[in-house]
Amino acid sequence: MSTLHTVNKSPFERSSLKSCLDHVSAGDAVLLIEDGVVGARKGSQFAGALAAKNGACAIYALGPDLAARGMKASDLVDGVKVVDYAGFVDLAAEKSRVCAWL
Amino acid sequence: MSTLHTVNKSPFERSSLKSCLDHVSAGDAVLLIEDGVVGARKGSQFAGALAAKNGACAIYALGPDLAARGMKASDLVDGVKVVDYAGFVDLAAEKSRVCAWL
Amino acid sequence: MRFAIVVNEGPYTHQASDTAYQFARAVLAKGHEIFRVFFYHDGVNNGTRYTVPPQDDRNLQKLWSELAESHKLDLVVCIAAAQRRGILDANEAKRQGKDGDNIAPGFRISGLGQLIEAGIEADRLVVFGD
Amino acid sequence: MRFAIVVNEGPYTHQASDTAYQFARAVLAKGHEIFRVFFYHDGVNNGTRYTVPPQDDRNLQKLWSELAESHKLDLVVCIAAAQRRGILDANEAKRQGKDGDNIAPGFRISGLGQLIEAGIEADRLVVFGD
Amino acid sequence: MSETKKKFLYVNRKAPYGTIYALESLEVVLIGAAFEQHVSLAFIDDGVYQLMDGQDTAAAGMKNFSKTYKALGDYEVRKLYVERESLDERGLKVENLMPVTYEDEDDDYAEKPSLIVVDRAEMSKIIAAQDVVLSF
Amino acid sequence: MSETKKKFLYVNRKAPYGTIYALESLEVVLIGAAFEQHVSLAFIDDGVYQLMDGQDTAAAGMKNFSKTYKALGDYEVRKLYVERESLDERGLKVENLMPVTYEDEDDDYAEKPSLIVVDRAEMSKIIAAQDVVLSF
Repeated sequence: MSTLHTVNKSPFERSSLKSCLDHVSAGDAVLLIEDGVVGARKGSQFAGALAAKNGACAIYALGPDLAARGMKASDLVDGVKVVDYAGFVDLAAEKSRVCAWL
Repeated sequence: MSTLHTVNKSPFERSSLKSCLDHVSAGDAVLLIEDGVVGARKGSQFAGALAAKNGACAIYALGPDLAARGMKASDLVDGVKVVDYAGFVDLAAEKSRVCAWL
Repeated sequence: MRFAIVVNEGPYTHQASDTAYQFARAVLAKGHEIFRVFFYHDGVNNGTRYTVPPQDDRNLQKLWSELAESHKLDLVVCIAAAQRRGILDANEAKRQGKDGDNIAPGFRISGLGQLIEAGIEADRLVVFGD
Repeated sequence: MRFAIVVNEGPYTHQASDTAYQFARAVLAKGHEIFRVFFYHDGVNNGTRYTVPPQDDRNLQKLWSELAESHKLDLVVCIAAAQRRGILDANEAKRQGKDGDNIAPGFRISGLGQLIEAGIEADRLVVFGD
Repeated sequence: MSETKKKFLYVNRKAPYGTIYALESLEVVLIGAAFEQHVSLAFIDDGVYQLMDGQDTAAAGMKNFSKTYKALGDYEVRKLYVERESLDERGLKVENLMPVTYEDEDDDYAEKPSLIVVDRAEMSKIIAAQDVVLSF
Repeated sequence: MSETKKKFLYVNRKAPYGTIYALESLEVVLIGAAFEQHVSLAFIDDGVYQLMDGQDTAAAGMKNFSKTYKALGDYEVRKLYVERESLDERGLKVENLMPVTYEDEDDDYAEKPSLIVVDRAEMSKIIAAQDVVLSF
């Protein structure tokens, strides 16, 4: 009965990732897409907040959006998993609902 | 030779007010418009940052946008001045350039 | 599984339409069904056939129209949002006294009830926006 | 003093066009001049005559068209941005092989050079956007 | 029409007037009411500004749609969840919000409040209990 | 064309691809080059992502316009100010950015860097020195 949360904006520009992480339940998944993927970068101001949540819920980043912004899986906070669009669909199907933090 | 800076987004949603305040020079003016006016409210998380800058530069809020969001001059951080569209034009004319923090 | 997709932003300005399109393709590739794609807010601007994007860029309207044709997708443009933003089909143009229309092939204009129905009928509703 | 105004967002979705319009009226009321209003990005969507906003709401396209007529304003829609978003005048429609056009009265389609020129010729350039 | 009865949550996180999402979101809620689903609205982050009392858009030249919230009760939309932390962070109190009520037909049409202030943890549970979450 | 020569600053504060502002901003810069004004670009906040090295948009299905930055030198646009604090906050180093250079015709066409890393205080002074600030 868990939720897939999507976040599509940079946490440096908008509050949506923070707000999302403040509202997840244990067992939920958070998928960073579009500009949201930059929030998953190791060593950034936001890395701590993300790492703290990773475990209670699973954090994913969309690979095509990482690549577009010149980022690789190895650039990410430990434990963040990279998925493609097919993986996005699987996550949406596995969880009971999708909540977009627009 | 000073600058009029405009900020049109809520500081609770976006980083533009913070970024603007980080880049003003002494003698500049900052005008909060549209959703930006909510950043001027007394007692909010952002009131301190705004009050700290008020003095080195002048902070204004657009009255019509305050009214639309149910706010009055008395709700604002001390020293924030309210102007209408004519006042906006005067500020733009007085300063040497206008920098929009979009 | 049956998906519904909501697109809240126009093409190019925001990535929402691109992501929704790639997501829709992946849904179909996995053998799932798409009950409806609903275009709301500026999303209605995906449905104008008047766009002429640069030759070296993708044509989002065409991509949606082609996907609709090849998979019999139901692409619905919200009528209220479309009226505010100047997206018309022949019927609407006549009704509003406008001298032309711009709806793209494969898109149809209908009411917000179609969005609620999509929420009811689909197993998952996924929103893409700003 | 001579002002130039840039509008980066379409009508209704963002307040940018409203604020720019109110600002333009205030500029004129103060006896200043408006060298040009340049519509860029989604701002080009202000220039379609196909919009039919609800009766109890403002009609931003009409407000701009009327302000342009009464004050001989130069309202320029960026051609590159317009092509991506489906805003056409009769010339562009013909050139692109489209079967109609939707440009509103008082707006003209031209190049980005008009924006640079506005920056050069105006004493103040003010940008309204998202 | 389908017999299914689902739980719909409309998530409002944006201030009114700066963008149109609040207004167009209300249009969905009103139309959606005819479908007889379980409907709730969540006001989180800047979404709480949508409920500010005394909105006056005359000088800004925009359409004031704030009265529509007060009419929601007549459409059987009676659960407007407002997040306490979102109010606090913005220096707002619930008294700054407009009164939104409905008439309870099971209690001699007594006027009852539709605004329900919840904390962040409760809001998370509300989200986790939905079938459909619509965000704008 | 006017004889005036003004200082134009293009302020880039948004990541590429999530929105079109970066791409359409470049289109103005290229056209503007023909007007022979003083032109600088500022990369502040998420604008620094526009300069990330190794952008690959194939899987996202979007147009990769990052090569255009490297061509700016040929258009006499040679001052790309990048804010150090913006890089730091995002866990980025200048080595993560693409090399952008120009050929200096006054120095035997030597390749010189167009990217100039400045701190926030310097960026404030750059803004304060402009005639026209274009933000997208």
